[in-house]
Amino acid sequence: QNGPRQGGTLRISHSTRIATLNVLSLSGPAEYPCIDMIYSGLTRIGFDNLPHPDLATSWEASDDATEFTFFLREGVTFHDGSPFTADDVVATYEAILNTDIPAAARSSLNMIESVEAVDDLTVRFHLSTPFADLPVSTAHANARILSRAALEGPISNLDTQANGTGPFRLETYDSARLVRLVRNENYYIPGLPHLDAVEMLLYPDLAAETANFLSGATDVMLTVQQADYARIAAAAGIEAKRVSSGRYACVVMRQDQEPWNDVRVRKALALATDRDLLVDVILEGLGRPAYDSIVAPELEFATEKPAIPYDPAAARALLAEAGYPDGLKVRLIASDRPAIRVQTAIALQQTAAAGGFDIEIETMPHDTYLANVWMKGAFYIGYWGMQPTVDATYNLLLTSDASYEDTNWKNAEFDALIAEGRATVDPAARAEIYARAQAMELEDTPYIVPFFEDVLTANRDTTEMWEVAPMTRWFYIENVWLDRT
Amino acid sequence: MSLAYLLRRLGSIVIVLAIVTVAVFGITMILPGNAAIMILGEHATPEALAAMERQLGLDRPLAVQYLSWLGGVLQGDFGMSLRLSLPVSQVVGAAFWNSAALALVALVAVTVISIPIGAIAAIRRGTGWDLGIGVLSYVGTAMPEFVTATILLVLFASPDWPVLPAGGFVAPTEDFGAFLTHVTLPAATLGLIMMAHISRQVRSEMADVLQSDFVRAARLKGLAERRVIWRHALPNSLAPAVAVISLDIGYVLGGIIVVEEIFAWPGLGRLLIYALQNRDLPVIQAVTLLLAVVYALSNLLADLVIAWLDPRVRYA
Amino acid sequence: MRDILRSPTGLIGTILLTLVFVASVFGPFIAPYDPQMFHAASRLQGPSADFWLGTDQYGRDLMSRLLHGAPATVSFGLGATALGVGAGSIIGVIAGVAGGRTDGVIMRILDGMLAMPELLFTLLIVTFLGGGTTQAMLAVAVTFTPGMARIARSAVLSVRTREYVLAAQARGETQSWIVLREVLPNAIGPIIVEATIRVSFAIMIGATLGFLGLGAQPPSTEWGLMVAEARQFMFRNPWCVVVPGLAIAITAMGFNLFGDALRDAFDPRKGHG
Amino acid sequence: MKSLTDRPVLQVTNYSMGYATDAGDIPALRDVSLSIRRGETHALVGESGSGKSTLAWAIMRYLPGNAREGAGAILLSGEDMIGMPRRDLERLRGRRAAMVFQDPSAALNPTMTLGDQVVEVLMRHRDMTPDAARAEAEAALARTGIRDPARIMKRYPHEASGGEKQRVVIATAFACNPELIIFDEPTTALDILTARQILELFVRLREETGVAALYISHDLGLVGRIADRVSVIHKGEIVESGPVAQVLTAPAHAYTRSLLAAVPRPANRIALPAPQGAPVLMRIENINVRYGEPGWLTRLLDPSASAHAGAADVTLDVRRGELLGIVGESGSGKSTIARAATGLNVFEGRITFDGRDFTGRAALDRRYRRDVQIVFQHPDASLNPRQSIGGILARPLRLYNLVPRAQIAGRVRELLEMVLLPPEFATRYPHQLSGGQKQRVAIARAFAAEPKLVICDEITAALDVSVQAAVARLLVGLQQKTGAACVFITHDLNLIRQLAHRIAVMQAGRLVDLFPVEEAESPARHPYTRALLDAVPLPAELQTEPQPEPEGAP
Ligand SMILES: Nc1ncnc2c1ncn2[C@@H]1O[C@H](COP(=O)(O)OP(=O)(O)OP(=O)(O)O)[C@@H](O)[C@H]1O
Ligand SMILES: Nc1ncnc2c1ncn2[C@@H]1O[C@H](COP(=O)(O)OP(=O)(O)OP(=O)(O)O)[C@@H](O)[C@H]1O
Ligand SMILES: [Mg+2]
Ligand SMILES: [Mg+2]
Repeated sequence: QNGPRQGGTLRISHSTRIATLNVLSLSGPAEYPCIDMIYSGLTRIGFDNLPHPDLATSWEASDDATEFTFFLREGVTFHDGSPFTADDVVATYEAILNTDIPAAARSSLNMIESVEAVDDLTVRFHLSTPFADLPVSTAHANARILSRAALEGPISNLDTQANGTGPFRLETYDSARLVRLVRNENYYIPGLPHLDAVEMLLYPDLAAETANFLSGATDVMLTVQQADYARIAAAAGIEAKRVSSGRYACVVMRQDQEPWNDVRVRKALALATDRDLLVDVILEGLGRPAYDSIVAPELEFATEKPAIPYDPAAARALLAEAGYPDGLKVRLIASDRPAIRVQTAIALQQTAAAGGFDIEIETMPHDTYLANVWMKGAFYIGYWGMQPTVDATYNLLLTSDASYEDTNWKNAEFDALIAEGRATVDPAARAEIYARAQAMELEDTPYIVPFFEDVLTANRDTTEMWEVAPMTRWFYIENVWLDRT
Repeated sequence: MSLAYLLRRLGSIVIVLAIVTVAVFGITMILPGNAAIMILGEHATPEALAAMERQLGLDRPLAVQYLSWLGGVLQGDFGMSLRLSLPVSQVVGAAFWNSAALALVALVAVTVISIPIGAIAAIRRGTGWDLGIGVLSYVGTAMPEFVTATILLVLFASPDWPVLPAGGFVAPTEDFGAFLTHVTLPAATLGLIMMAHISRQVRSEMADVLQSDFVRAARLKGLAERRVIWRHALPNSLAPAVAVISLDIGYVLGGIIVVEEIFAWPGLGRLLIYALQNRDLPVIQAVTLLLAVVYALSNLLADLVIAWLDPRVRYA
Repeated sequence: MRDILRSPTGLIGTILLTLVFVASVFGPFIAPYDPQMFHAASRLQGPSADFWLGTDQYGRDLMSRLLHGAPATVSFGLGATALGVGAGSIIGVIAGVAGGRTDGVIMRILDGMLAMPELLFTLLIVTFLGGGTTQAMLAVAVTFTPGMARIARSAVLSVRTREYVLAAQARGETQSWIVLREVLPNAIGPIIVEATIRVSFAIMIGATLGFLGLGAQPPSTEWGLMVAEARQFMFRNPWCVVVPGLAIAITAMGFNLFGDALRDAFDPRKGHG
Repeated sequence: MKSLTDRPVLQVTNYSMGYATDAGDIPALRDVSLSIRRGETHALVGESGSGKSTLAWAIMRYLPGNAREGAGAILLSGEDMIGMPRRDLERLRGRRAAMVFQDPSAALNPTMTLGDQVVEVLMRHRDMTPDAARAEAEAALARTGIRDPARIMKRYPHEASGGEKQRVVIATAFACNPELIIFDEPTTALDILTARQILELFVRLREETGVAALYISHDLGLVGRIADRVSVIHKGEIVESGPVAQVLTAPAHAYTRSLLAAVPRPANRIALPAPQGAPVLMRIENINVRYGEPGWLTRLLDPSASAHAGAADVTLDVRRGELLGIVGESGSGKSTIARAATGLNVFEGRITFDGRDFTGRAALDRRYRRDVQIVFQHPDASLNPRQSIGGILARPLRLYNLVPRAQIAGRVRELLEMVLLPPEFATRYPHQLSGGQKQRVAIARAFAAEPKLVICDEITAALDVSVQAAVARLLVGLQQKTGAACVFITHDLNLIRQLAHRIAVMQAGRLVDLFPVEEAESPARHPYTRALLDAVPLPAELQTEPQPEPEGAP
């Protein structure tokens, strides 16, 4: 049969701008595939959600998980021809840890105390606390390896210029329209990539993007909206893909404020949330109901969560028990972006009404929300992407010293468990520890998590091997090839 | 039109624009939230924020920021976009030409269509023609752009039978045919409203002029009706119509914001909305200033056109 | 008023406005459903016996939403116009009456404000104020102010040189008598006409702001917002965008037609035919 | 059977028409018959609204949409005009029948050069090439006595004076040697001196070309000097028609007689006897009024820019009980003086009134303002449309505390009676009154203040001749009753010679002459005064002394 073909230009459409190519700080949905093509990290997360070798061919940890040594690939060069060495890794990680430079990966890697180049192809990380998941964190999308030369130049050059070691190199960068990448002839895996070039085409309007995709003007639609999925999936010559993911909207209830400091009120709201309806109405069925844990079911060590039924009567009873026999009037804040936050709020308002919650919705611009409500407000809608590990998930939000500790849910026992999990290398022991942590989360219900949203993408069926990892940070486009005759 | 008049007009444009710069800068600077937050989003930690603010120069005193910005502007340098990693002049420049292409197509089409339409309505006053054109213009003025656009989209760009693309942009230099198909719906949206305004204006001016003594005199001189209309009536109804149209230009510039947003036209309007959402202050400032300049200049241009059409104002 | 009803524009305008006002006063009471209620089984449907105008993406009854949105939409238009016209008229009358340097300074500032296209100015203010209905209303009012001030000023100026005003001045009447009794009653006509027509602009701008996400916020039933929310589904059920869209158009048209008829009724040339 | 040349150029027989209005059809012309021969000038005279213009439009076959024609025929050289197809009419107009309008500024297209507007007619009707037409137009303009016609042809209407414009219109009308020309009050919009020249031009051209002319006017005095025959039209009906001398000397119809009576004649004084040795009431000394002081920028760019002097160094006094006339062509500064004296304009100089001195507008106090009242030209604009007549008249009473509150209504009634209006008018609003009635109210308002001086700024200019005479008489009557002095500003020299005791003449903002009315013909008069007097010759042809008009008829 016919194997992968060489050549061709893959045209990927997207609807959000590629505003910058600065690996250290970017966060746009369409920016991630670009840096995944241009740059390589030490490690890279696969479709199995586990870390795989990238620039590091292998690594070893000390027993207490406080020291990691990575062995680097030989003969790799940057796109400009300069050789890749351990020194570049050191420079990159120093930049990530430098508080003068905005770096999105810092919060995932701040346990690193120092980085040292043992020789040209070996780096060693010294950690301040034990951290078994370091190879996962080094795969962080914003921890891709830059050359020392680039880091020593003006930081703002990183926005528009890119010199990486990835399978493609940057040819054209036009943030308003088109980013074009071409094959890196010197990619460290011989024979890859298959494609000659990739074009990232900006279609700021969904209707336009869809129309162009259906007409064959583009090969891949990076993100498909739930509302369009069925129609696109039904179109001839199109393969629509649905990837279960750990992305979720959640209801944040500030634990140090009335009435959310009472777990019964939180549980009542959980009972008054019609998860199936929300999945139906908001996600058009393209997702799974979630039962108030922020841990994605796909992750290693994730436990099965018991279903929470929609039971308004029970919710009322619980509210009455908590001292609100006549129900509770509350104000729920939702930022206007993305729209799913408001949609969640509206649907929640409807289903919770039967459970005795009289919810008033306040919608506000995203920046006002970020400045005034986020991590401060008592009751609002959050929206989070999937994290690579259980540890990363909890350390982002729930531990007492989490990066975005928005519920003020403090539980020393839980903190200790997570810390222990970090330091434990043995998988069975870790599974045990994380199971306990998840049980504790469920017991206290710091968040209502009504659903996990699927990642939706689509390609023409002439495009082979187009896949999206659940976290939408890793794409492996070097494996994609075009079957055009 | 004397040189003194022109100088005075340009002078007052400069004064007005100076007021605009202060106002725009003032308003944008006190906008809640800042670009650093918007860039970092939920990944913002306090240090990252502070670092980002420093990198963007947002930590300097307002007056310093204003003066350095103004200094740049006067040298044609609008600074770097906070969000798009490009010089503002480049971002705004590209968007400007795209908007100009759209506006130009709309304007030319509209002028060519609506002036005769208005004239016909006035000449055939009280007939079905007049009524039809009147209804059309009322409907046209009462529909906000986003409604017109949506209806046009449903009618002509439904994915089941797409007659025209639902949006997007192809540069005229790249593929002129594709440019035309892409520009049709947005231009039609913009045009419908302008058309309603202009044809109504031409109609009412023309109706007045047709009643005037000099048109009577022209008819009583035995001139052919065609000459009476085209040489005597029309030129005299155009000047006041242009005066009103020049006031409408502001409305149209506003309309561009919405139309571009809906049809994904990468012009100034879309850029402005993006910049507003992302607190990209240099871009907001540049776009606003540019639109104000365009507005002022097109008003001036309209006055020149009026002077050209009407010798009475020529030497005023 | 009889003059207005006699012209076809006036008649149609009056009918449309009556319809709109009935909807905005009684709408919430005659709406068949709770406007926020989900009917999950009947999402994005066209008109049916149960849902006369169809349903939106959550299965909410469009007719109920429309009727509930009427007061918000209409009062937005009226409120913004009243504020803008009020402020503008006061400023304009002051400038027109005071004349001289005061007039010069006021007009310069107004020119500055008018140098920005209307919607752009509104957008800036509303972003500055932070979105929401009240903010949008204020923004539209502020935007209207300079234009109204100009109109009021020119109305005052045109009246000020009439001979009866000169006669009052020659008589030695006080400034306030001249302004309140001689000038204003005769200058108010154009202001009222302009105000009526501006209501339609206000409604359209308000809806546009709602559409851009800067005005009313979900789950409000403001019509512009309804269009915006349903736009994603416009090809699956065109009703959910067309219904609120047409409602806006009809309301705006009502005020427009009525304003035009009012202008004709005020037009002094009318008598000489 | 008459010979062909003897056939009338225009023959209107038993023609009737009306206008359809909201209030039903109103007749505008009833059974009108009229005929004009080659070389003959036929005048059509009547008051405003009598149907003069309507007849002109009907002849030119250019009627508005709501016109409803009745029976009758209109023949041009024997050809039926009523049934003529549109295309033929278009070719006929301008070639065989032309028209000259009242206001040359309105009749010319402001966006075309004057030359083009003549040329287009020549090209259309005489099939000339542009160049030939241009040459011919220049010749035609030259015939009207325009100096440097080539230059005038390149100008736009706003760059030409009223006289030049009317000459262009007349040249256009004569350009194709038409059989018939209709003049619809061609001189009313022009100032006295220009009107005079235009009239002379008309007479000359008519003699040169032998055209048949229909000359519409409301001024019987003027008609007497230029027409061969005259028809008097009243409410759409021709009440009298005949050779001019006969109609003017032996009017058969009462309406003709009343029209004749209204023609102002200096000899027919309606003024009070001149107050002998009366003391000076008001003296204005070296009054200067400047308009349009240029701003600093203008001055910078154009050093020659300077203010326009509306009045320059005017010195003048008014005696008690006297009626002082001020005349002068348009723009000579008459109103400017009136406005300065009533505190409506800032002025430099000094006013002495009743023994008190005022040196600027700010100094004028309420007492002064009460003593000096003003009445304006436009009856439509001088009353606040939102106030009732009663309210308008009561205002000065309240403002100056003239009568106790309770008696105000009674006083208003008296005032109305004083100006010969029924007391019920107190509850009416201005738009319910005719122009003459409005002017009476304005006069009543001025006298309500019991002033010592009333300034009347062209108060009769907007009124019909007959109404004009009544208003003038009323004013004099009031003056007699109250003893107030009066300054009467006007264009109309004949009228002022009937009314005034002394006449002041203004030109370009300066007072050039001031003389007692008896000395009007004296050779000592200023040349400008002479020119004015010559421009309005006495209606000498009116030999019979008309019966005096009963007070306040219309
Ligand atoms: N289009 C019209 N519709 C209705 N009535 C009209 C129309 N034109 C004129 N009239 C009326 O017909 C009558 C005759 O008008 P016309 O203009 O012929 O008077 P005129 O003698 O020329 O008056 P003037 O001296 O003021 O010009 C007037 O009462 C006038 O109001
Ligand atoms: N407000 C003003 N601004 C500038 N110039 C003015 C103003 N009013 C009058 N003038 C000018 O001053 C001069 C005298 O005007 P004024 O009105 O006194 O003339 P008038 O003799 O009353 O003329 P008319 O007979 O036309 O009423 C004219 O040249 C006029 O153009
Ligand atoms: Mg007339
Ligand atoms: Mg005057």
